[in-house]
Amino acid sequence: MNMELSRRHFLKGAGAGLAGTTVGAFGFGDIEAAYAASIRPFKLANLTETRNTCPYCSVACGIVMYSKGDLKKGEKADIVHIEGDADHPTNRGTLCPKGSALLDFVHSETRLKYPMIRKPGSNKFERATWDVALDRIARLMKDDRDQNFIAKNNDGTTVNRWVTTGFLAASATTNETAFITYKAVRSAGMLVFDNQARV
Amino acid sequence: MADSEVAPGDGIHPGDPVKVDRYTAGARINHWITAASLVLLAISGLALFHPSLFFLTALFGGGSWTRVIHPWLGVILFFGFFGLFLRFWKLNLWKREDGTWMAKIRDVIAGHDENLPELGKYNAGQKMVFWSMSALILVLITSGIVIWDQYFGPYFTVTQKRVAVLVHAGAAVAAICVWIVHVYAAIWVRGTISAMTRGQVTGGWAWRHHRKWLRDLVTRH
Amino acid sequence: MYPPLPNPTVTPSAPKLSDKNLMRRSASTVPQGESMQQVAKLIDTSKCIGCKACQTACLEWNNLREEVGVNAGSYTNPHDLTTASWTLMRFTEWVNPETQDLEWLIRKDGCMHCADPGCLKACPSPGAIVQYTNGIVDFVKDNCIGCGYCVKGCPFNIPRISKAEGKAYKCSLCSDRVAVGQGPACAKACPTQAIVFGPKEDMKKHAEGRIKDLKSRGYKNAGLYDPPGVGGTHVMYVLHHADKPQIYAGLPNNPVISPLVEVWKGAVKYAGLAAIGAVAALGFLHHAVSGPNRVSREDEEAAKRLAEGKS
Amino acid sequence: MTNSWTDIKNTDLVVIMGGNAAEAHPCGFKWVTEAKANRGAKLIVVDPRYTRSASVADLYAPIRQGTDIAFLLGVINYCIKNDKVQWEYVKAFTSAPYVVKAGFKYEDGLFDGYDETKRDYNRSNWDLEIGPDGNLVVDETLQNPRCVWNMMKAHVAEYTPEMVSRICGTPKDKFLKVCEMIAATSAKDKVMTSMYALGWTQHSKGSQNIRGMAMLQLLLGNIGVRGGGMNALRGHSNIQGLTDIGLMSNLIPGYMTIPTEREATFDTYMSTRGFKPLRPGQMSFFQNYKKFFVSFQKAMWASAATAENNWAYDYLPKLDVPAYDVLRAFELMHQGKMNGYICQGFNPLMSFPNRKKMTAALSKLKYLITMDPLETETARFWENHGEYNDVDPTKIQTEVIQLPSTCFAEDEGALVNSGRWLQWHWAGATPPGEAKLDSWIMAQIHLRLKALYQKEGGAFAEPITNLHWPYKDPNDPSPEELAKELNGYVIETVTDPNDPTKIVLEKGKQVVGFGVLRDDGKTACGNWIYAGSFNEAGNNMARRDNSDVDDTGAFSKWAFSWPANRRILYNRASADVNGKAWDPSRKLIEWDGTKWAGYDVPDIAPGAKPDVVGPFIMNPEGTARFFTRGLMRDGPFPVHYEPFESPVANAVAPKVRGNPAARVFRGDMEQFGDAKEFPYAATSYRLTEHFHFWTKHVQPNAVVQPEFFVEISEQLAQEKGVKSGGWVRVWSKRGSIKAKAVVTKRIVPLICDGKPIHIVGIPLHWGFTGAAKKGFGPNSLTPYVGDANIETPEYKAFLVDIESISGPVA
Repeated sequence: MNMELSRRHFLKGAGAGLAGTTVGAFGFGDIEAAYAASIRPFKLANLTETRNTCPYCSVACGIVMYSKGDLKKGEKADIVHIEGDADHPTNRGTLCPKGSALLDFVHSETRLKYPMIRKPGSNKFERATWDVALDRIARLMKDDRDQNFIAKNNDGTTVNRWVTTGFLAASATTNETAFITYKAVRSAGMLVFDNQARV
Repeated sequence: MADSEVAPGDGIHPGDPVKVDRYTAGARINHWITAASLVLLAISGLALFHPSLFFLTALFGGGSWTRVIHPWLGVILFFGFFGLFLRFWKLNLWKREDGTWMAKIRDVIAGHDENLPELGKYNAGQKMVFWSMSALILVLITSGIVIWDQYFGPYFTVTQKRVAVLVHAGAAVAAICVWIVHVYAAIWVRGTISAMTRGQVTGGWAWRHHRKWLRDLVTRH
Repeated sequence: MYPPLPNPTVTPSAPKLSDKNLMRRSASTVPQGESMQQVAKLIDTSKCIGCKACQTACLEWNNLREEVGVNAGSYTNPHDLTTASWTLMRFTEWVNPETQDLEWLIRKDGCMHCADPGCLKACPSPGAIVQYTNGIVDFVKDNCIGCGYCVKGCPFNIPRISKAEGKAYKCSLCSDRVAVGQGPACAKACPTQAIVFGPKEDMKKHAEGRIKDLKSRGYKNAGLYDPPGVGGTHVMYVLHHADKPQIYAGLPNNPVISPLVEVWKGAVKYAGLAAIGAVAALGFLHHAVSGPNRVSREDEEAAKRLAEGKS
Repeated sequence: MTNSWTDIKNTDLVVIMGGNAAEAHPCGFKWVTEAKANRGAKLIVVDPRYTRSASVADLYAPIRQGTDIAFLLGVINYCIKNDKVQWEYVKAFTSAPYVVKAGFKYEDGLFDGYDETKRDYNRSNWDLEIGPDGNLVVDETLQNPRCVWNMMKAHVAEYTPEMVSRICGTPKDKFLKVCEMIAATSAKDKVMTSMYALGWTQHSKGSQNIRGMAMLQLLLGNIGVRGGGMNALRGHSNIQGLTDIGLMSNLIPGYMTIPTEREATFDTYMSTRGFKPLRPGQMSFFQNYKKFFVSFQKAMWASAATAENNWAYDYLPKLDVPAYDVLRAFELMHQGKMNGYICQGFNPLMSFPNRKKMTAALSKLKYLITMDPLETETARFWENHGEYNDVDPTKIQTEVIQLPSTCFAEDEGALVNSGRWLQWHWAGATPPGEAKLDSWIMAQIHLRLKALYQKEGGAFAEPITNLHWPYKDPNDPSPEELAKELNGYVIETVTDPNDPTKIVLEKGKQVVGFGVLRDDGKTACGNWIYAGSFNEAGNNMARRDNSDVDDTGAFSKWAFSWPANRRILYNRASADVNGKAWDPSRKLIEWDGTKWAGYDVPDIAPGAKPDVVGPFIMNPEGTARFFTRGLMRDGPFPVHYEPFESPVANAVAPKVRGNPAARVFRGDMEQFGDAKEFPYAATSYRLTEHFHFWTKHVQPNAVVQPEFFVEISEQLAQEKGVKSGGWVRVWSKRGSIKAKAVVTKRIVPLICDGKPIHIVGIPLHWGFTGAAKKGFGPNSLTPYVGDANIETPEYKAFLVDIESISGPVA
């Protein structure tokens, strides 16, 4: 992505240049001046910017994420602020009440951190390793598929379908995730396959 | 005696000079607690009243502490003064001679006590100090509560608080003035202060300023 | 569309707003600061969809934590401004008596940044409230003593006092953002640009255009809310019914600093000290002139006689 | 959306009906406010509730939920009666002049061929007359009583303003004002845009609601033009992408379809696709179907898909039913016919109708797997949360595996917005704990399943073991690798048939666009409509050049818009039969005598002569359809059907309940309530402060809308003794909920068929996890029935009763 390019064009485009100049001119104070007693030091100084897209509705507003640490440099990155991307043609830096609070989605107390398994009849989730969870899933799927796979229907037509396990695809994953999901699900012959388009 | 000018604890001791008990230890302690709180209130209040006096908040550990302490001092003053009120209200009731005394106010100011009527334990001036203080402290505690946001914030409207804050300031100024008069009188009329320190005054003092009271004391013995 | 506010930059820049730009300072005087362009936030109630983006953007930018409340039969949440909610969407369902049509009036409440700030006038603590020459009125936490005088001084009932901290809070117009050449978080976020931020003059011009549009749509009383009673404000409203601000959740028709507060912080302040001084002076004067009132030997004798006359 | 968010600024009239853009899409709604502020555009909102959109509208008209078709056909009737028609457009670009097959008829709310036991139609008569030359029979004069125009005219005639008002409860004067404003856009230089969403889709006749408006827009000549179009405001950030990529039971990426078991062979499969043109000289786009299909199969199975095995046709499962949509899935689950279910995101327990049925169904599963960045009610459906989830864990034998996935901030890739823009985003945060990318999780599931099959063998393992898996790190395919697969690439160098030395496509290169895809197995393409998104020019989805020539709102250099970076679909229709723009100020593309050119990528062959080739090339007729032939299960024209749960009888077809062609499972019909028992018309909706069931986990959103509530009119509140802010109980035949009451002027009783109908509004967003107060959702009450064509549940119109209670709930 080329931030400079987008900025420059926007000056042509929506006249953000005006904004640039006028807004920039709000303070005429001595450039050397220290912060006034009342004013917090600007909290985004020296952070890393990353362009992203709001994960909620399909307006797909551009957002800028500000993080401590740079993922591209292989560092641990922790988001400290998110706001609308003024360079984005659709939202022009604006965000709705959900988008404006994205930071607390990223840091939500109910974010999931570990694989959990709830045994039949149990009243609690128990933490599991990824290996245990994934192997268990593969096993459950294969056993069901092998038992209930329909190769031919009653008329002897080859149908190769598996309809005793279903898959509900997400609505906020990327196209790339969607495609690898499609490959994995379809190749198994699954037909009970749907997404959130309807609700 | 119903109209006796003598309060419990008042007494007379012959000798040279004659000594007269004017205030009991209890009364004196009560007075000084009240006095102290009043002084502190005045200082903390003035500190928040006028920017030029804000530096006084330093005495209380800064602005926030001043804001926290001031109302509590008010509570102490209120109960303190209430104690004094119970002790002194009776002898501060207005009497005929008080009018005469007022009429001769020029002699009062000039110090010509000989031209004044014989007075009981308190003269009209002292009575006015007493009653105005009673009134002012009542006003101050009431308006003070209205603007004591920490505990009573939700119970009053902003307008009520605005009135209260104005009244509070006015009453405080008045109270301070009365207080000055009170203190000055005590200094100007020599021999008075011992009444609140040792609890005694000389017979001469009583003869000069409160002869009626002195006579009652004598006749009581 | 109105030029969008730029993205914040991460490259450190010297603040453009400093103590050199102070215009007023509570309970103290400051040299007239270097002048700056007057700024203003324009809130167009006719464009506002009440989405509350301004509220969440404010909470996030200022690291505020409001508590989760309850529904009290209205969309206004929280139910009032608090020490954590510096801005609040107030919803009013109003039936226009002329058209009999329902109008859902939604007003973003918050500090108006008065040119003549009642909070600053009332504040007893030097430097607890400051006003910059660009119009921003800001609270300085470190100097605040939490006395609540600002609440009494404010004609719009905006400041809120934290019982826990004993400090006053309100919208700072994102002074930290403005200091580095950006606009307030709420203005940046506002989806429909019902909130725009810029030089006050530009805002007034922009408002004219909006008012023209509204009049063309039949809002004959559309107008700008920039109340002269407080010297104008640096947060202004475009109202479809500028003739009756009151219907917008009690926006004052013509706000002024309460006369009570004016007297308290004016006359009384000076008269009071004068009175005290005068009484004290009289005392000294009187003492100097008529000297102390002493008990004479004769008085003592007389007292002695009176006492012995009995025994 | 046929157009884009930024294009809305070009409109003269916005009609928000079947949606609530200001509330659900605030930043997109910005372009409505821009159109209003800059070009004096007007905004009309038609909704059962006075919404946030209505609060900034020039005209608000109330309507009873589930009566949109009556309203829309009423407007069409008004336009025809008052000759408010863009005639040139209608005659040249629509099916108006075609003649309908003899035998087709409509009466008493039913079309011919209805079978009540099947709740389905025999649609053989629903078609157009085809002449001996294989082309359609056309009557340019529109005199033939059986031409589509006259059939439509007759069909809508009964929807008079009086009838509309009687059915919809919309005051007649308000309805006529709406008609007037809409009809004005029949002028060539006036356009209207339609913004809709779930308010139209979530009905048992959802597809026909949208048809109604599409027909109106065609009548007015507003399709294919700047500031016009049919703009479906998609709900989720990438639901458009997931649909494009065909993550549905019956789809193959790019809107190709999964074979049914009646299509035993590849040839029978192809015979019903790849339509031939029905007009002389017309181009029919889907003649390319085989190229897209074969390229897809190659992308899936590479060398295992050969001409010999019909490109691995048998690797694809064959459908025995029209679709395994979610309603069917949970019905099967409820019948105990399913063992496993995998939820990648999503929250069925709160999202699907009849929550009791959901809980029962999930409890019958052997295993449930969830992947989500956040807690969901579904993952904890077995956990007791008092009355909010009153279950006994010991009685639920379902094994649940909950996998923590990453959120937007931590992953990279493309999302497709409502305007079909594929926009790339970059990761900027480290995932919390052990959370993993969904792509990694899916790779792991596939690889481990594959390993088991390789080790143990088992049922038809080939499609799994042969699945093309060309990734540098097989365990963790990168977004670029997958994006390149979706775009398509050349497997074998393709040379010019006439000159073998001339290389057309070089092996290993990314295809430039879908135009070069081949049906001989030499190209592979994951999704033909995405071809061009990541070609040799690089990742076009990551383009950030926001310049916009002449401020048309196209932003053609920003990201990539499918298909072929086209910003406005059917844009050829923005010009008249001679290829000149209807409105010069809205020029999109024009015919310069030899080719089409302009601001947008032409939605037609660049050299296609304007007077020969029709603009709607996805149809073999090349024109847009007022009459859908046999494509829709419930009729070629929309008909007003009441919701299955309606407070009144159907005024135009008293005998018909609900949509006669809508699927109702055994037992569910008995679960429908009637107006005697449940007198109030309820509807469900979203609030701007929240997004589905996600933001209740986001503290600031929980703050600005903390607690579940229902909205009722002051009149109903009075009748029921309900106080605003007090507690109420609302129940339907299927369940009961408790909520705070918001008593409002924004909802008023509507007079339908002479009696007042009270509306109860029930927002969703609350549950028993997250930062907000615990609460219920409308799905505890909603009926288990979907749209006749695409099975979207009927969430917008159902019956309830309500009473005041002391509360509060535990």
